This record gives sequence, structure tokens and C-alpha cells, in this order.
Amino acid sequence: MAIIVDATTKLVVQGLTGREGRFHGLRNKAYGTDLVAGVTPGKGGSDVEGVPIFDTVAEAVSDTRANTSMVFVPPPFAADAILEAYDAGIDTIITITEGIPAMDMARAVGYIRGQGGAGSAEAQNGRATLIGPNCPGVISPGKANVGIIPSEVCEAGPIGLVSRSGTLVYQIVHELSQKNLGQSTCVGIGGDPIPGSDFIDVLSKFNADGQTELVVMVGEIGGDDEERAAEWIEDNMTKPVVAYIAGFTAPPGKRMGHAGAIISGSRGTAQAKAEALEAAGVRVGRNPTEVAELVVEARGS
Amino acid sequence: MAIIVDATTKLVVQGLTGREGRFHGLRNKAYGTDLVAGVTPGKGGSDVEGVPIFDTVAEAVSDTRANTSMVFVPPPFAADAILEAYDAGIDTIITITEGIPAMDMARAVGYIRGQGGAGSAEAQNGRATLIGPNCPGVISPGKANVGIIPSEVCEAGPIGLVSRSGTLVYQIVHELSQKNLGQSTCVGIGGDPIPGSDFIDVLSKFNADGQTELVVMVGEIGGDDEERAAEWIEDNMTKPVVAYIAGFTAPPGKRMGHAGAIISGSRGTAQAKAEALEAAGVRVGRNPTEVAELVVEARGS
Amino acid sequence: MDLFEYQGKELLRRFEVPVPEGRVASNPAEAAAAAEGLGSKVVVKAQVQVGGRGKAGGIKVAESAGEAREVAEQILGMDIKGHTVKRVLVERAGDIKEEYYLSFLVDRSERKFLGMMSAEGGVEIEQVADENPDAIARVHVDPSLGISDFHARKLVFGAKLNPAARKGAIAMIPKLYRAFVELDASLVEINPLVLTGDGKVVALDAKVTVDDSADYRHPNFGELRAAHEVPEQERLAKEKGLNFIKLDGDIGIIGNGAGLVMATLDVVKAAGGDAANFLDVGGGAGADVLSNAIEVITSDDNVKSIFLNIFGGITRGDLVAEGIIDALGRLDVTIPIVVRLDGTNAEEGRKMLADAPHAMLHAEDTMLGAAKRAVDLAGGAGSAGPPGGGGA
Amino acid sequence: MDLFEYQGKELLRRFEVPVPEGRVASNPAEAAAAAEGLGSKVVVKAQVQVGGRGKAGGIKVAESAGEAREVAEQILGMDIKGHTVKRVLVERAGDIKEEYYLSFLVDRSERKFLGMMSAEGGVEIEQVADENPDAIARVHVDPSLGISDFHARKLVFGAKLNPAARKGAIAMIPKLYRAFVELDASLVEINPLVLTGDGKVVALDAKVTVDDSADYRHPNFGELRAAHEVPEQERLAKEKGLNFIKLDGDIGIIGNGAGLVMATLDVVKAAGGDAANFLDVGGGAGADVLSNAIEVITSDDNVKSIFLNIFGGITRGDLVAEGIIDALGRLDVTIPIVVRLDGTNAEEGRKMLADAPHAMLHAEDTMLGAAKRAVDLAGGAGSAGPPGGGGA
Repeated sequence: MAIIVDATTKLVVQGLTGREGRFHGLRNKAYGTDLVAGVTPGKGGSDVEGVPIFDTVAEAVSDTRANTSMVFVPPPFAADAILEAYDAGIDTIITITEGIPAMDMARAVGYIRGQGGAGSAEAQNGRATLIGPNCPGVISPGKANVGIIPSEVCEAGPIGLVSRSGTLVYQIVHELSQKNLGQSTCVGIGGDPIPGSDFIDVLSKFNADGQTELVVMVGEIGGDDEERAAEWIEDNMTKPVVAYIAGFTAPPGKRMGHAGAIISGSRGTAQAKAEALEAAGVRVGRNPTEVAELVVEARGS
Repeated sequence: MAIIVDATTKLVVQGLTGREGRFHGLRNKAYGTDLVAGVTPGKGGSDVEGVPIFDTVAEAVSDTRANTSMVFVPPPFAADAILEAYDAGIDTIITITEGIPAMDMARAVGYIRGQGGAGSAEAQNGRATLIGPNCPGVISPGKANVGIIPSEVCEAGPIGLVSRSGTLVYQIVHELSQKNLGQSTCVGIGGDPIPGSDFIDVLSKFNADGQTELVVMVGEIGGDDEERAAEWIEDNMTKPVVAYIAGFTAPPGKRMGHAGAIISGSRGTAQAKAEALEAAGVRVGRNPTEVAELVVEARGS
Repeated sequence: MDLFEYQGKELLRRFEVPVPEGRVASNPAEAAAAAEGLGSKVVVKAQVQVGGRGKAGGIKVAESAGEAREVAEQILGMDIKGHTVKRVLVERAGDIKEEYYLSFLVDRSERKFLGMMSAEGGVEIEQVADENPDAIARVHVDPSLGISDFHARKLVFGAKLNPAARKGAIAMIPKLYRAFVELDASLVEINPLVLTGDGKVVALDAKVTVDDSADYRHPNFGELRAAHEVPEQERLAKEKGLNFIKLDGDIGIIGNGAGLVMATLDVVKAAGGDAANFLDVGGGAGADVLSNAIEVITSDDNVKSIFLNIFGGITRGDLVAEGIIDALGRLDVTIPIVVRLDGTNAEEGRKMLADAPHAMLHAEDTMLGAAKRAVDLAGGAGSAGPPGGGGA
Repeated sequence: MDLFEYQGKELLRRFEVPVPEGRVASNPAEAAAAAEGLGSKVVVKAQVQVGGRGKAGGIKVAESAGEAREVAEQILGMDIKGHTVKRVLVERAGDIKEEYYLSFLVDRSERKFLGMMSAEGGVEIEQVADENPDAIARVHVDPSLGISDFHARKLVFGAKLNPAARKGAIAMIPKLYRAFVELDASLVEINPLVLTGDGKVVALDAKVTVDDSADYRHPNFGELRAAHEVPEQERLAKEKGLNFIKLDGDIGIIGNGAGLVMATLDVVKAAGGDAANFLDVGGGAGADVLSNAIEVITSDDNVKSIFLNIFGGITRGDLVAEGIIDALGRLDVTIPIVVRLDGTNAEEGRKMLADAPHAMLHAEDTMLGAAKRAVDLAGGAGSAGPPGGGGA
């Protein structure tokens, strides 16, 4: 099963002719992902190592039936690219680009998720799943890799992983794989102020996924995503969750690279997040190695 | 049962302190509609014949649990009033105001109905039902009247009525009542370029309504609402439909008062609409009296 | 309101949509001065709101100011499909390489704005739609989201525009969209949009229709409207708050609500008559409005009888009767008026009319009966049979 | 970037948000000239990005230009909670009748903008939120819809503002919202918003935080940024494209990705050490970036050991090794560097390091092992125990 990307993924890369888009797009293809098209306005009709390039996503979808897009275009054009993918009927839009202005994302994410009313934060109302921006993408080991997560560290298995931090995805997957704990899907949701998906969106997908037996969530200081996830887990999650929170020793009020990673008052500290999660029955590891140990323990119990 | 308004309607009138809002609001109340509040910014704390006035719809909803709003504010402020009602959690918003700029309605209606994708024209995605603007409102005889339809001509019964034209609602209801054909609900959807609900929206509600046994739809020249309704009826409608189309003798290209009532090419003529409806199995009367006769006939068959 | 080409272009220019430099002229001397000012070869274009003015001789090139005067003289006063040319637009002539089509309009069924573009411009878009529908690229823009660059790309690449025109077109489309929105337009149509010899993309024609409901936030619309000629009777009716359109028959029609008035036209036709007009007194009309409506209709010599059809909602029957009685009292009415009155306070109204009999006043109970009576009183059925369309 | 009050107000003024007339001054003479220019009683306000400057004596009234010079002399150079006052804002003093609170910010959880207003202004809003949460009116604005008048009314009536201030506040709120959006702000906070004696509603203070990611579309942000002082080491790091923050410990930290660096800080703390800094080389760092990072850290005399923790994704292990070798070659490195390298091309990288031994270079296989080693090499555990929080 897995979530978000799998063997049915037909990928179009927006920005496939760029340096990074090409490198990672072809790397994803080499992994086995069904890369069917690239889009670069004005380069329609050309190809990248046999992958056809189109001028618009609409044309790519119409010709190749692409259902998933990876957005690798520069920040000033990225929100427009996301909206283009949505308009063209793409269901899963994974944005790797870092440094997209929050206003652009607010407009695009708000539009695509639908305006909704109360509870809009709890589930995506819209037709499409957005992941990112400023994220490492999504890998379902053995099925498809869309993004920049190093597939070498991953193994297929029953553990779902969702993380705000990119390199912590790699670190935790590494720890899991070393203990032969394979992954159903690893999802980097990114740490930007306006994320396309948050913990709850991804947890609810894992909850419904047949392959996933346990979920590891990796949070960090700033915002209250982890606290809201804790509430949601308590009310809805039927599978065990193990968590890791980075930033226990981060000084209050210092920016740690992610716009979201600013401690705001008492909520938003690693401490508060860990406590909220533990109160919801989640085991919280103190370091990545301990997380893998807790997973073993949770599966044994 | 009935649709849109009924005995559970708790009405707030936006603009109850205005001349027309007061007249019709109190008239609706006299009919038995549960008028619980009025809203006029700056007049909060006062009352109109015992009906409390609030500064905002949010306060009115919080104090009175109003679930339906009638918008009677002047055109420059009407779209804002509609958005305010939606933001406050109102489920049914009926806008009587005439002369609201189409751009304002495009923004408000588009937002409230949700952006959707293909098929967005076929069903309201949003939480709220919008009726109007530039419409006479909705009456469910014996239950509630929200708008300016003269209740004297109505009787409770099994016939649903939906009309783009206001005065034709009165005329057709009159013809029906004279033949003892009572109405479940009479809905004026208005003839503006951007209507909150169209024929399909209302037909689908009648289709699901236990009280309604047959629906009369009253169209007019311009646009292709009737043609799209015909397609929808053929595929979805389980109850007989009788139609009337005004404007067989209207000269092409002349504006007939409604912005929508402009003949555009071959589609949009009364002729084309009548043919499309008949092809979908709808009986089309040539004048209001014949419509009532066809209803009798359809119910007999 | 449909704007004249020169008005539409003037407004588009404010939104930085590239249009040719030009000036409007209402006499040959002004045209010559305009050409002088532009200092180059010019095009002199009849300002009428009807298609096909090129074929009708309403568009001419002039190499000099003198020549501009001459062609303006020819064009001004011309009749093009019933429209008299009152003004010409004198524009700098450009080197046209290709002609395209571009428009934005309100799409009622989707409740969105629809952008359309075609590489086949300069012809009627309906013709392109019929003969080669794939040549028209379409994109829906959600009003609450607004335009994004991809919408422009979808149009330009979808229409397979010449690569040389891409950049200019992609830059222009969002500007045209903003003009569309901020002008409260229901249509902006550029046909043709041209690629010039020096690689620019320019709106060579412009058809702009603005929403009359938005007049209140466009103080300049009043001035634009003043340039539009309206038949005297319609102008008078408008001044009195009536929605009036002149038609060709001899039975005057007065009703409340556009739908009811259209239905009244239809039943009159079915009864063998032809309507002389469409007159909607609107909702909530009082006595004075009704009285004015009767005055407007009776001032038309073609009218042989009047059918006054009111179904009161906000409109009150007693006030309608008051208006009729007032009109009959202050005007010398010599043509029969058939009155059918129902709805709010109709009984009171009918009683008032019965209490104030007048030789020209005829009451009828039903719409169909009233239509027949009006046709009879006008001198019997004309040529018409029942309206077309399959019958039930 | 957090703007200074004077910068925020200057920007808000462009969006027609009413702010007091004022000028910034960086020395007493300029302050006197500013007061002279304003020609009235003025307020001289320390420009520091920290709360409580009033209590600290950083805000003073001056009746004359001379007095303005005197108070500016007192305020300039003051230390307010660790911030040195480099500039003062000299503003026309007004007659303040009431103080309110108003802000817009990005609400991550709702993915909308949140507007907040309170009739209790001039105090920390967190305090109001704690003591009297109902005194704060909130409204969410959907970014794709934008602001509508009702949002403003909901705030103003919801906050039970003095009726005398309603009109001014309702007019101001949409302007502040537009400033928020068009400035790419993540926060605009007006505290206090004041009602003046003559009935005007004015932003007496302004806290504006803008989104650094949007720099490219705000050419003026560079100039605004220039007014901000940054510690020398951080400035250098930023020039080299590194995300660097100075901390108080003695173990230098280098990692890729903010999350991994934060986790590294945590394991160092758990191992009994304290980080000297936070340094994120970002994604896809090459050899030069790594080499620069080592240079920046080794230039800090407090650093006793370095923990370099890389898990390659886009970042390639071979390039990391190349950077380390380069740094060790060109710098006189005298403190131990513990390297833990995993992920993309990590094997190649580890081999390259093994092939180029250096006395100061120590390889470790795991994050925990590397943390312990770095702490040991720095001279053993300090005071810290494991980080707080309930255990598993």
C-alpha cells in the first residue's frame, strides 16, 4: 500500500531541465519511479534522457496521464507552478523548492486546500495532496521516490515516518534500517510557515494505510503542530506512534534556520511538545538512536 | 420536508433597520417565519418591533443561533454582507438585493461555493446554500417565507417551483394554486450573471425532498442554465419536471432587464432551451396557464 | 454598457495594455490634426458598435494629415448596418505580422472568468469555434484566486502562438485580466491582437463591456455613457426609471419584472399580436411610475392598444390602480388599455379601477384573456401564428 | 527580518496607515533639527528591538528643540536589555485619549492570516491573553479571498472599541492588512493603536517582521537590513552562505539541515557538553562551504572541540571530506574535530579522510559516539545532565 507515492505514481517534474531538477528527477527515475514527463515553458518538444518535456503541465497530463508532480522551480515561480499543477488535475504535488515567500504559499495552499470552516486545519478539503515546500519529498521504499531523500538508507517495511526536518528523515531512517525496521513511506513535510500538509494530514493517511503498522513522527521547536498532532492522535490514531523532537537545548527566541523554528512563549518548546505527545500516549525518544529502540519496544509490546 | 427554508429556519435579516428590510422582514415574521435577529453595524442593542439588532452577524448567531440570513443591504455592501454571514457560520444565505456588481458576486460566490474542479458547476461544494442575488427569495408555504414572494398566492402541497424570474414565480404559483396544486417550496434564483444557486442546485434538492412530487422550472432567454439543467435532469432527476421558458418573441441581442437575458448565438434562445428540455423528457408549457395544465396532466399520468 | 473602441482602448492603456497611439475625432479637421500630431501613416477607423466595419469601408489608411481629413470626411456620417458614424479613431499605422484573438469574460455556468486565445484572429471567434474549435485555448480563472502566470502560459502555449509573440502575450494577459476585473467588465475582447514587425504584441481593436451595476464606483463611466446615443423614447423612459426597449409591433406592453414582461410578449404573440415595446416598471413601482409608464407608451403613435400586466409582489395593486387613474386623468388617452392585476393588494386595486370607469379602460382576469382582448382592440390578429418550438 | 519602529512606520505610511509625523536621528543634533522641523512638542523614542524601553527610560517627551537634543543625548548609547541605542525616532507628540491593540500575522495552523484587536492596548498582548482572553477579538482572513469590510467590523465591534474610534479603526484595518500582504510581512503589530483627542486613530508604535524569502521582490529591504547590526562572526558566516548563531558553550557544531543541527545540540548536551554555536551548512553544500564552516568555527577562541555531523542527502560525503581536508591543509587547526559522516557517498568520504590522517581529526560512526568524543576532547563533561522532559 504505502501512502502519497507508490507504484501507481506517474511523475512529472516541473523544472526537469534545470540542474537540480534533472539530477534528482533522473535519480528518482533510476530508483524505479515512473517519471513520465518534464515541464519547462518554451522547451516543449525536447527531452531529458528520453523523458519528454512539455510547455505546460496541462499538456504533460494530457499526453502522459501524469498524476504526481515534483516542483523544482526557483522560488519566485514555485507557487505559480504549484497552482498550474493543480489546475491541470494533478493529485499529488510535492514541492522541494526552498525559500518560497510565505505570502505566495498562503495563497496557493489556502486555495488548493479549500477555504472550509472550523476544522479546516484537520483535513485537506481539496482534491490534491500538497507536500512541502522546502522539504525532501516522499519515498515509499521499493515503490517510488519523489524528492531528494537518499534511497540507499531506506528499506521497505511497516514503519511510517513523517518529519518536519529533512536531514532528520535521513538520520532516523538510518537508525530504523540498522535495526531492520523497514519503512512503508517516509514523508518530509518541511518546516515552512505555510506547509501544504502537516503532521495530522500525514498521520491520518498512515492511519488508513494497510502497510503501515507504526508511525514515527519527527518534530522540532516552534509553532504548535506537534501539540495539535498530539490531540489528534489521542482522538483518532489507532496505531502506535513514536516521536522525536529536536531542539531541547535551542535557546529561546533564536532562529534556527527554519522560519517555523522560533520558540514562541511556553508553547512551541521541545519540552512542551514532548509532554503533549507523551500525554497522548506517544513514546518520545531523546535522540535518534533511542527512537529506533522505542520502535522495537513498541512493536514487541 | 420542503427545501432551503422550513420550520427549523431561524432568520437573521441583514439590513432589518432599513425601510425595505424592515417591511419584508416583519412581513416574513407575520407569516410565521422565526425571525430572531437583525444586523446593522452601529445599531447593536436596539430592536425592531422586539427583534434584537446586532452589530455583526457573528454576535447575532452567537446570541440567537440564527441559521439563515436574508441580505437586504444596499448593493455596494451586499457582497461583504454575504461573506460576513458565511464567516459567521450561517448555512443558508438568501440575497434579495438587486444591482450588486458581478465582480463582487463572482468573488463571494466563487469563494463560498469552493473552487472545486470539473463538475463544480453541478453541485455546491461549500458548506452554505446561497440563493440570489436579485431574487424574490424562498417560501415553503405553511412553514417559512424568506423574501418578498407574496404568501397570499401560495398553498402547501407537493409541487416544487424554481424560477429565474421573480414575477413569474408569482404568476406560476397563482396558476398552480388556482388548480389546487400546492407547493412544497418556491425558489427564486434570480437572473444575475453570477447566481448563488442555479437550476441544478435547486433541482437536486427537490429530487431529495420527501414532500416534493413534481417540479416546475421557469427559465428565460440568455445563458445556458436551462440547457445544462436539461442534461442534468436526463441523467439524475427521478421526479417529473414541467417547464416554462419566457422570451420566445424577444428580439435577439436586446437586453431585457436581466443581465443574463441576452441571447448569445443559437444557444440561449427560448426555442433552444425548450427543445433541450423536451429532449430530456420535460414537458414545456407555452404560457403560465398551460404550465399548470401540464402539471395536472403529469400527475394524472 | 458597450464601450466604443476608442473608449475601451483609453481604459486599457491605463492598465498598461499596449494599444496603438491614437486620438478620437468627430470631424475631418480634428482627424487631420490627430494625424498631424501622430506624425506618421495613420489608420482612420469608424467608431460604431457593430462588426464588419472594415468591409463596409469604415476603416481606411491615410499617408498624410490631408489624406486623413479626406478619409475622415468619407467615413463620418456613414451608415454601417444601421449605425451612423459620429466619430473616427485616428491611430498610428503599424506593421502587422500576425493577427490573434484574446478575450476575458464572465462564465456564468462555471461562476468563473474565462480567458480565450486563438492564433486565428481578425475573424469572428464564433466562426473559429465552429470550424476549428481546437484552435481556441481556454482557461478558467477563479475570481477569488485571481490570475497567475500559468494562466497566461496555458493560453499562449495552448493557442500555439508564434514563439516570437510569446513573451509579449504572456506579459500582456495579466494586464488585460486586471483591466477586466478593475473596470468591472463583463467582456474585454481583443480582436485582433497583433504581432508587429518589430516584435511587439499590441491590441489593435478592443471591445469592452462594463457592468452598469458598478457605475457607482467608476465616476468616469457617466462621461463614457454620454457618448452613447439612445433613442429619445428610451432615454425618456430611463430618466423615469423604466426599463424600456422599442420593438416593431403595435401593442404596448407594461409589466413588472423582466420575466413577466417577456412572458407577456409571448402570450400576445400567441394571440396573434405583436408587441410595440418591452417596458418593465421593476419591483415595488408606485403610482407615479405606473402613470409615467402609461405616458411613455401612449406617446408612441404606433401603439394601437396597451396591455398592462401586473402581478404584485413588492408592487402593490392599489398603487398600480392609483397610477392608472392618475394617467387617465392627466393624459388624453385615446387608445384602449387592457389591465390585468393580481398579487399583493390586487383586490383593492381592481375595486379602485371599477369605481373609476373610463372608456379606454378594460379589465381582464387572466393573462391569456387580457392578451386576446388587447390584440382584438388593436384591430385583430396580425400575421403571427403560435411561437415555434415543439408543443406539449 | 524584524524592522525598527521607524522603518516599520515609514513603510506603513506608504499604505496610508495613519502614523505620527516623525524623523529618525542618530545624534543629538539631528534630533534637535527633527524637533525643530516638527515645530511642536515631540516624543524622543529609542530605536531598539526589545520591549520595555519606556520603563527603561528610552522614551522621553521634549517641549523644544533644545530639550529634544538633551533627551536624545541621554537616550542615544543607552543599553536597554543588552541592546545599545543607535538611533532615536523624534515624533510629534499627540494627545492620547485611549490605547488599543491591533495586529495581523500568519497563522500556521489555519494556513490563514489572523487579525487580532483589543481595547486593552499599550500592554503586552500575552498578558491580556492570559488575564482576559475575551478582550481580544480575532478574525481569520483567507489569503485567497483577502480582506473584506466585515473583517474590520468583526474586530472593532468584537473588541468593543469606543464608538468614537470605530470609524477610524474600520478605515485603518484594511490598509494595515494590505501593508501586511504587500510587504510580505509575517507580523504587523500596532501596540498601542491610539485614539487621539481630536478623534483620530493612529499607529503610535509599529512592529513589522518581513519574510526574508521575499527579499527579491522588495529592492528596499536591503537598505533596511543595513541598519541592523549583526555580530561580526555571524556576518562573516552569512557572507559565506552559512546559517550561524553564536551560543555560550565550548563545543563547535557543524551540520547539514536545521533539524539535524538541533538534534546534534541536544545529544551534545546529553553527553554533558554545551554547544558554542549553531551552524547549518544547508542542503547540497560543497567542499568550499565545509571548509569555510570550519574556518568560521575555529576562529572562535571559546571553541575547544568541533563536532561535524553530516547526513548526506543532496550533500555528498566525498565533497564534505574534500572540504575538511582543504580546511586542515590551509588553516592551522589546533582543536580536535570529530567527524561523523553518513548518507550519500559517505563511504567514499570516510575513505578519503582515512587516507589523509591529521592529528586533530577523529572519525566516529554514530551521532551519540561522536557527541561523547567531542565532549571528552573538549575537556570532559560540564554541568549539564540529560535534557528535561519525561523519559520513555
